[in-house]
Amino acid sequence: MSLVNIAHSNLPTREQRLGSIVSFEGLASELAELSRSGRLQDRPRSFTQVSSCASSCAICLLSLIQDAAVVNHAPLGCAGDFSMFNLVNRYGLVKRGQTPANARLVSTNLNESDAVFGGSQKLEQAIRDAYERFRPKAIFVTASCASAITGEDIDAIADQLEEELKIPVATVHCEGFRSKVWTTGFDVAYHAILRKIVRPPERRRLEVVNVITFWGEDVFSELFNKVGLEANLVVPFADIERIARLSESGATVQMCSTLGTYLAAGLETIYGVPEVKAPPPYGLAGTDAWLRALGRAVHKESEIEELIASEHEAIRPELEDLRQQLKGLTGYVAAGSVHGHSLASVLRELGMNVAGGCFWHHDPKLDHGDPAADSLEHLVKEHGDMPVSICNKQAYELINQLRRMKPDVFIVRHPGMAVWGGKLGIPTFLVEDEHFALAYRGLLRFGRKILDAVNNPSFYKHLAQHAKLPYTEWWLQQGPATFMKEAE
Amino acid sequence: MSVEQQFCQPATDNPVPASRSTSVQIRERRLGSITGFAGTAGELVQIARSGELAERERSFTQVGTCSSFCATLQLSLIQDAVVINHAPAGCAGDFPMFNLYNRYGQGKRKLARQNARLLTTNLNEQDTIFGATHKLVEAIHKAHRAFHPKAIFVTASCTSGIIGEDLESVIEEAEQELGIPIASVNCEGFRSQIWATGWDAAYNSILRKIVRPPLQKQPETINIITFIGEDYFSELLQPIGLKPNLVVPFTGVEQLERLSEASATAHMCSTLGTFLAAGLEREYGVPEIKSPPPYGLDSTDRWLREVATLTGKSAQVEPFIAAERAAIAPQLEIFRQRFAGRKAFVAAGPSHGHSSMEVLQDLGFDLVGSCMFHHDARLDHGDPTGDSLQAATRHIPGLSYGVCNKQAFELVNLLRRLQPDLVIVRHPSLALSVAKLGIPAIFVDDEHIALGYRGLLRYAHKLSNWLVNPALERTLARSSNLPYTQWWLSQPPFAMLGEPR
Amino acid sequence: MSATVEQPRQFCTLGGQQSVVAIERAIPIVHGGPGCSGKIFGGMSFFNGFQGSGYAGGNAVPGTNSCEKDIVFGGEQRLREVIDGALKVMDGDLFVVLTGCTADLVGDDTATVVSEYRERGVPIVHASTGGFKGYNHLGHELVVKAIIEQLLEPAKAIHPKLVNVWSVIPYQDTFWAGNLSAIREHLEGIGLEANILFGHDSGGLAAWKRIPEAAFNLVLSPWVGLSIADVLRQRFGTPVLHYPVLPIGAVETTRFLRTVAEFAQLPFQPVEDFIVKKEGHFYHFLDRAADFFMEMRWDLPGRFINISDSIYALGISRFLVNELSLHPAQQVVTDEPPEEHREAIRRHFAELKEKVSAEVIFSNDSDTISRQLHKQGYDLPPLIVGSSWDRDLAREIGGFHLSIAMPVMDRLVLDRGYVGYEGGLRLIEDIYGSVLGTY
Amino acid sequence: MSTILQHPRHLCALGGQQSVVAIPRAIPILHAGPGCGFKLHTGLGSYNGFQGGCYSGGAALVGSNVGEKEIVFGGEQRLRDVIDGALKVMDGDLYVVLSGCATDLVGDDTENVVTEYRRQGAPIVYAATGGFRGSNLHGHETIVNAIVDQFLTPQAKIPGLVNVWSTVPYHDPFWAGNLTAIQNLLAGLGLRANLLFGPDSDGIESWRRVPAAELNLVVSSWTGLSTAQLLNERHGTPWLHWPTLPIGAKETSRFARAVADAAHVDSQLTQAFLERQEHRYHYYFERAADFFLEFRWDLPSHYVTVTDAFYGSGISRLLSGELGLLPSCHFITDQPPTEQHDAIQQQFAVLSPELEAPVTFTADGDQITAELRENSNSAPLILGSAWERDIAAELGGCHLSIASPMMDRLVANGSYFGYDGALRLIEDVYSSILGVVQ
Repeated sequence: MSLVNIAHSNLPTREQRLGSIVSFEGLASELAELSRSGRLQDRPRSFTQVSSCASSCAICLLSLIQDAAVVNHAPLGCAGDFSMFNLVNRYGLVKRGQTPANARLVSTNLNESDAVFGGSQKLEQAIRDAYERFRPKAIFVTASCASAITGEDIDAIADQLEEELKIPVATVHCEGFRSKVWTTGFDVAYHAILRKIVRPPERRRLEVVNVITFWGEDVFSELFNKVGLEANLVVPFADIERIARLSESGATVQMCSTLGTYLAAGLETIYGVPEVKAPPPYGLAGTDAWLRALGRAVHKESEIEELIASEHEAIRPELEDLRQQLKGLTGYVAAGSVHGHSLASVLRELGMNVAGGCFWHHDPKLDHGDPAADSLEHLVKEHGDMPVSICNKQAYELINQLRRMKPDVFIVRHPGMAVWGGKLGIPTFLVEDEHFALAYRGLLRFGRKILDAVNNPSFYKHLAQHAKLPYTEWWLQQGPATFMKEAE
Repeated sequence: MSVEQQFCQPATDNPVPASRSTSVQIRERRLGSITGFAGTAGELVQIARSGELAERERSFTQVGTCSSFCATLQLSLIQDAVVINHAPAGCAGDFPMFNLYNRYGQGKRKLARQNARLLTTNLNEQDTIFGATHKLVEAIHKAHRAFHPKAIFVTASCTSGIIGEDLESVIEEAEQELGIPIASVNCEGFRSQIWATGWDAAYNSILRKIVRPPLQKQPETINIITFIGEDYFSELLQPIGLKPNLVVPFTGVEQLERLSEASATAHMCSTLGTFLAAGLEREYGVPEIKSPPPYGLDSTDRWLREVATLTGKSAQVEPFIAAERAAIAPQLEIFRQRFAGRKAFVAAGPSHGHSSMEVLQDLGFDLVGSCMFHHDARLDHGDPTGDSLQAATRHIPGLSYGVCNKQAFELVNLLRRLQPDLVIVRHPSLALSVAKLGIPAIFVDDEHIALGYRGLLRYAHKLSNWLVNPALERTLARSSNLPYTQWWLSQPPFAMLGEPR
Repeated sequence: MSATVEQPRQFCTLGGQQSVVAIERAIPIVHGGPGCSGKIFGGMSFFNGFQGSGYAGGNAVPGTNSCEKDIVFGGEQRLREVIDGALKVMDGDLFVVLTGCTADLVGDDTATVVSEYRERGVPIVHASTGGFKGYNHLGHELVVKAIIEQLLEPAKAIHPKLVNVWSVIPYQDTFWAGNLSAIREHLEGIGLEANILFGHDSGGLAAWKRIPEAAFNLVLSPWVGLSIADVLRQRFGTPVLHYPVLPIGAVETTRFLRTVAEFAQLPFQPVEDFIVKKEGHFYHFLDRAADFFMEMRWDLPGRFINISDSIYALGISRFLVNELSLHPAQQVVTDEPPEEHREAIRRHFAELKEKVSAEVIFSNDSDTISRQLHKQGYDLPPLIVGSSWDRDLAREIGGFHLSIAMPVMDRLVLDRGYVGYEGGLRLIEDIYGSVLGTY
Repeated sequence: MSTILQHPRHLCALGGQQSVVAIPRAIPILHAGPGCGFKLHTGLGSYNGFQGGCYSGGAALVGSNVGEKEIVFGGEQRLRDVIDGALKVMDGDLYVVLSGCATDLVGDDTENVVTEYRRQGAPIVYAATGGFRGSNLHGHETIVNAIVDQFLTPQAKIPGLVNVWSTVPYHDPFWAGNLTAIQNLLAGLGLRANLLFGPDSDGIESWRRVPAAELNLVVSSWTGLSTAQLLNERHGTPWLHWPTLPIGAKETSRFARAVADAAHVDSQLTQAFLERQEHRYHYYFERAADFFLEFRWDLPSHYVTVTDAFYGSGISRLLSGELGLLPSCHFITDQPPTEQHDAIQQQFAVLSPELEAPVTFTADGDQITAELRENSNSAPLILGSAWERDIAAELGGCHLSIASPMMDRLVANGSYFGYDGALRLIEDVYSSILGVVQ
C-alpha cells in the first residue's frame, strides 16, 4: 500500500504515517528494537520549551526555489523566519557565484478583523500580488494555525487562482499545531511539489541521480562524475523546470532520509524512480554501503568498487593521523534523527568515544518501509550501542544531559541549541553545511574542525564563567526524563 | 657635476622646450610664472602681456604642493604602466590618494577595480651616502615581474636629485634588457614653486618615450588633456562628428603611443596641458586648440568654432551652437534669477579657475574676487589668444585678484573681509579653511561637470543643491577655531607678500 | 628598511609632523620641499580614515617650501623668515621645527637656528627628520624626544598617581584618538591619572611639562616608545613599565590592568571592582550573541591573517584567539621593528596560547606579502585584518577583509577605538559586519 | 497593519516575548503553537543584528506547543502543566504568559488560569498577544502595560528617578546600547535613569521602582505613550514625550535641556555638562570636515530613510541639520496609529521648507521599492533594513542597515543615540559609502 496520495491536498502527519515520536530516554539498541517491533510509543512532556513547527521547514525548502514565490497566509509573526531564509538564499547564491537577491516571500498579514470575518480576499490579493511582483513559475501557499482555525478553504482559492494565472498554485498544509514533528513540514512541501510541479517523464535520464538535500555545498558531483553519474541536487537552489523533471532520473538518494523520505518514496511509487535504500553516506562504512546500494540501483557495481578502493587509499594517511590526535576524546551529538545517527558514526570512525546522542524526533520506519535503510540499526551494528534521548529541542533536558555527560566536544545541527554547550564551557560547533562531514574527504574535514574546536576552547571557558543559566538548581539535580509522562 | 651646474642653468628665451631633453625647464623660467600677486585681474593681464611680470615672494609661508605630486597623479592612472618613486617612503604619502582615485575612476568607467601600481625605492640614510641606483634596478625588475607593464616611469625626488643619482644610465640598461620604454620624470620637489611643473615633467616623459609617429591619421579624433572627470566632451564633439580622446588618466600605453594621430589637441585646462599640447604640435604637427577651454557660453562658442575650423566642420558647428544655446536658455534663466546678486569667489589653479569664473558669471553670480595658485605669463604655444584670465574678466577687469600658492592664512584673511555667499575651491583641504568661516565652500571634484552648454545647468543644479542647505558650514562655524592669531587677522591679507623682484 | 616597497604602510621620518599636529595647540614648522608636508598629511591623515587637518595640520602647516636657491646657498635665512612669521601668524603654544630631506642633506644648521629662538624664550624645538633617516615610527620618537630634551625641566615633586602613556602612534594608528581616550578611561578606572599627551583634552604643552612629575612611564606597544622611556629614565630617573600587547577585549585588558595595578602598587579591591564591572558588561554581549559565534553560520572565517603594525597584529591575534577561539594563519608584521625587538615579537606569536601558535613574517612590501599568502591553503575563507591595500589580496584568496591599518581608504574614522573592553565589542561588530555584508 | 506585506520589518504581537527576554531574569511563557516562539526569536533576536537568545530567550523559551488536541478540546490544562514546570525549572523573578493565535482563537481563558497562580503568590502576569492583534510594537506595549497593571504597587517617590520608555528591545537592534547611552546622558544631568530592560537594568527591582519615579520619559514617536498615560492614572507620575531619537549635538542638547527642565535640574550644571559633550563632539566632527567638504561633491547628496518614525526623524536631523545632506523621501515602517501620523509628519517638517521631503507610512517592501524606483534622484543613500540592499544596488546607490531586519550586521552594544551615537552613525554611513565607490 502507498502512503503517497496526490489526489488529496493534505497528507497524514508523521505521527500518523510513520508512528514517529518526540520523547524517549534509553539505549539506541532499545529504541531500534521498539521501532522494529512496532511497540514504540511517545511519552508526552508536561513541561515544555518552545520547539519548531512544520511551517518553518516547509517555507525553508520552498523559498529557496529560484523561480517560485511563497505566500504565507498568516499573521506577521509567522514571517519571523523570512529573514533567515533570505540570508540562506543570498548566501547560497554568493557561494554559487551568482548575484545575491532577496527571497520571494509574501505574508497576508492576518489581523483581528480577518480572524473574525475571514481573510480569503486577502489571500487572493496576495497571490495576485506575488504573481505581479515576481512573475514566478509557481506559487506556494503556506497555511498557518490562524488560517486553519478560522477555517479558510485555501485549497479552493488556490485552484481558482491557478485557473486565472495559468501557473501552478499549490497549497501547503503546514499548520503549526498539526504535528509535534516539524519534519512533517518537509513532507507537506514535497507533497505540494509532487502534486503540482513534477511531470511524468518525457525521457528517462538514467545517468542522472536525484540528491535530496538542503543548501550544503555540492560535494556529490565530484564523487558521481568519477563513475559517470550526474548529481541533481534538489530542492534548494533548483528551479521549477528542474524539479518538474525529477521523474526522469535514474535513482534518488538522500543526505538525510528523515528529510527526503516522502519525496523519494513519492518518486518511486508514482514514477518508478528507484530510491536508494541505505543509510546516508557518512563515515567509511556508511559511505561504502551507500555507494554500493547506489551502484546496484544504476548497475555500476564495478566502477563503484574501484571508486571506494581509491578513495579509501587517498584519505588513509591523514585519517590515521587524525585518529591518533582525536583518540580518547568524547563527543556528544544533537541533531535531527538520521543526520544525528550519521554524525555519531563519523565521530566513532574518527576514533572518538560518543557519550550519546540527542535527536529531535524518531521515525520507527520510513515511507518506503524498508528496514535496510535503518540508520539507527546501522549505527548500533557498526559502532556499538549508546545512550539516546529523543527530545524536540527541549533545551532544559539537553543541558541536564550535557552536565552529566561532560563531553570534550558537542556537535549540533539546529540553530539555537549549540549555545547551551558553550554556556557549559564545552567546545561546541554547529554543522552549518550538512555536507561538511559527508563521504570520505568529509571525514577529514570534520576531524580537522573538531581539532580546532578542542585545541582552543578559550571562548567557551570564558562564556561558562560569565553566562548565567535560566534553570533552577532543583532542576539540574533531577533526571532528564522527569517531565515525561507515561505513554497514553 | 656640481650642485651649482646642476641647477643653475641660465634662463632661456626659447618658450618651446627641447622635448628630447630629459629635464623640463621649470615654469618660472619657461613661462615666467609667478606665485605672488595682489591687484586687479586687468592689471595682471596687462603686466603679463608686457613681459614685466615679476615674482613677489612671501616671507612667511605655509606648505604647498610639489611637482612630484602632479607628475605621479597623471602617470599612476595609466592602466598598464607602473610608477616607481625613487625617494624615501614619505614621498609615497600620496599613493593612497592616487589609489582611491584609481579604484574610484575604474568603477565609474566599468573597469575591474584594482590597486594602482606604485612602488617606492624607500631611500634611507645609507643610500644618501653610497647612492641607491642598485635599488632602482631592483625596483624596475620587481615591477616588471609583478605587473608586466607596458611602460615604467621613474619619478625623481629631492633626495635622488640632491645626492645626484644617475637615473638615465640605469634606465638605458634596463630598457635594453626588458624591451619596454622606461622614462625618468624630473619632478624633484624643490626645483619649482609651481607644482604644475610636475605635469610638464610627466608629459615630457610621455613625449620622449611613449608617443610614436602617426601610423595613420584619425581625422575624427581630438585629444583632450584632462584629469579624471566624466566624459562630457562627447556632448560637444559627437554632434559635429568628432570623437574625444581623453588623456592621460585611465588610458593605456598603446592609446598614448597614438596621440600623434589625432587631428587636434585641446585641454580641459590649458595650464594642465600646455606642455603636451605644444609638444604634439611641434613634434607631430597636431594643431593645438589655442582658445581657452569650453566653459561658459562665449568660451564654448569660441572653442567649438576653432575646433570646427581646424577639422573642417564649420558647416555643422553653427547650427549646433544655436540649438544648444536655445535648448538651455529657459532653465538657465531660472537659475540666473535664483543666483542673482549672490557673491561668489574662486580659489583654484589657472586656467580652470578662470573657467569657473566665467561659468559663475554666466549663472548670474557676482564675482567679488578670485585667487589662483599661480599665474603663467604665457603658455608654451605663446599665443595671446589663449589668455584665459583675460577671457574670464573681459567684462570685469577691475575684479580684485590674487595669486597665492594655496596659502590658507591669506585666503582666510581675505575671505573674512569679502564674506562671499559661495566659494568655489579646487584644491584638497582648502575648503575647510573657508567652511570654518561659515561660508559655503564647494569643492569641485569633477572638473568636467560645468563643461559646455548643458554643463552650465549641471553645475547650477549641483550648486543650488548645496546652497539650499549650508548646515555643514554652520555646524563648523559654530564649533571651529582657526589656528591664526588675532594680530594676523587684523593685517591686510597680502601683508606677507614681498616687493616685486 | 631597505627593500623597495609596493603599497607603503608607513611613511618617512617627517611623518613625525602628525605627532605634532596631535598635540593640542602645537604648530609644526616644516623646513623641507614644498610637497613633503602635504604628502605626509595625505598619506597619514586624510587617506587614512579621513582624519583631516585638525587644528594646525593640512594646509595650515607653516613650511619653507625649499627651492633651488635654498639648496644651493642654504636655507637657514629662509627658515628664520618662516619662524618669524609663524610666531606672529600662528596661534600656538608649542612650535616644532621638522627638517625634511632637503635641509638635512644640504646641511642647514637647523638646530642652531631654532636654539637661538628658544634662548629668547620661544617654546620651540627642533627634530631632524629628513625622510631618508627612517620611518614615521622613528619620526614620532624623534619629535617626542626633541620636546623632552629641549624643553623639559626636572620636576620639583613626583606625582605618585601620574603615569605617562606611550602607546599607539597618532595618525599612523587610524584609531589613535579613540584608543588613547580608552586607555585613559581604563587607567583612571583603576585609580591612576593618565598623562595621554596626544589628542583631544590631553592638555597640550601643560601636560608635556608634567612628564617629569610622573611616577612611571607606561610603554603600551611592542617596541615603539621604549627609546622614549629610556631617555626619560636617564634624564629624570622615571621607572618604566613595558606591556607589549595592545589590550583588546576582556582577557587581555584585565591582564593589562592587573599588571599596571601591581606595578603601581594600587589598592587591590577598587581595581578588582572595576574589572568585574567591565568584564560583566563585555561578556553580557558575548553571551547574548553566543548562538551566533557558535553556530558559525555563513562560514565565519576559519583562520585569520593580520597584516599590520606589530602592535595591532599582536593585539588582535591575542583577542581573536582568546575571546572568539578563532585560529591564526600566517601573520604579517609591517612596521619593520628594529632587529633587536623581532625575537620577542616572534615569541609572542609562537605562544599565543597553549596549542595555538602562529607563523609571522616581517615585511612592508605588498608584493612579498601577497606571494607569501598565496602559498598557503585555506579550508574556509580566511579573514584578512589589514590595510585597504589588502582588499584585492583578500578577493584573490577568497577571504573576508576589514581595514584597520594605515592606509585606511575605505572607512571614515572619528572617535572609534578598539582598545579595552568596549573596543573589543566594537572590533567584533566590525569584523562580522564586514563578513555578513558580503552576502 | 492590514495590507499584504512583502519583506516585513516588524512581526506580530507575540513578539512581545522579546521584551520579556530583555528584562533581566524574566521568563516568558508562550501559550501558543510549537513554532511561534522560535520564529519570533529568529526574526527579532537572531537575524536582526544577531543579538542572540540571552538568558531566557531562543531555545530556552518556555511554551505549551499546543497541538491538534488542545485546539479541539482547549489548552488550559496544558498551560497549567507548563506553568507548573516553569515555576520549578526556570530560575526567574518574573513570569509573563503570552497567548498566541491558536489559543486566543479557540478561546482559552488564559487570563483566568494565570490569575489563579498570581493569587497563590507567583510573580506572574498575563498578556493577550495573539499574533493577529497587532505588531510586536503593540505586543511590547501590551506586556509592559500588563506588568504595570497586574504587578506594580504604589511606592514613595524617589527624587531624581526617571523611568525610561523608549526604543523597543530586539526590534531595534541597537536598543541595548541606546538605553545605556540614555542612562549615561541622564546621569550627566544628575538624574537616575530607571532602565526596565537590558544589562544595565536591575530587572524586577527596577520594575518595582517604576511607581516611585518622578518622571516618565517617553523617547519614542508613539510606543510607550499608553504606558505613560496608565502610570499617570495609577501613580500620578507626569511624563515627557520626546518623539525623535536624539542624534548629534544639536538634538541631544535640546533633548537634555528639555529633560532637565521637566526634572527641575539646576540649569548651570546642565549647561556645563552639555558644553563638555558638545566640545568633544565637535573636535571629531571638525577633524573629518575636510572629508565632508571634499567628498560631498560626488558622493550621494540625497538620502532616504526606511525606519521606525523616531529613527527617521532623528537621522534626518543629523544628516540634514548638521551635515547638510538633502532628504529625498522618508518611509515610516513601524505603522504608527493613524492619529499619530500628523504629529510624526511634523517631526520631519521642522528643519526648513526647502528640506521638506515626502513621508510615506508603509511597511511593504514592494511599495517602498516601487516608490524608490520612481522618485529617487540619482544614486541615493538608503538607511533602512537589510531588505533595501537590492534596490540600493539597482539604483546604483549606497546602503546602510540600521533597522530591522538586519541580516548583514552583528550588533553588540552599538548605539546611535546622542553625541557619540552620531559620531558612530557618521562613521558607519561614510564607511559603507567608501566601501562601495572604490
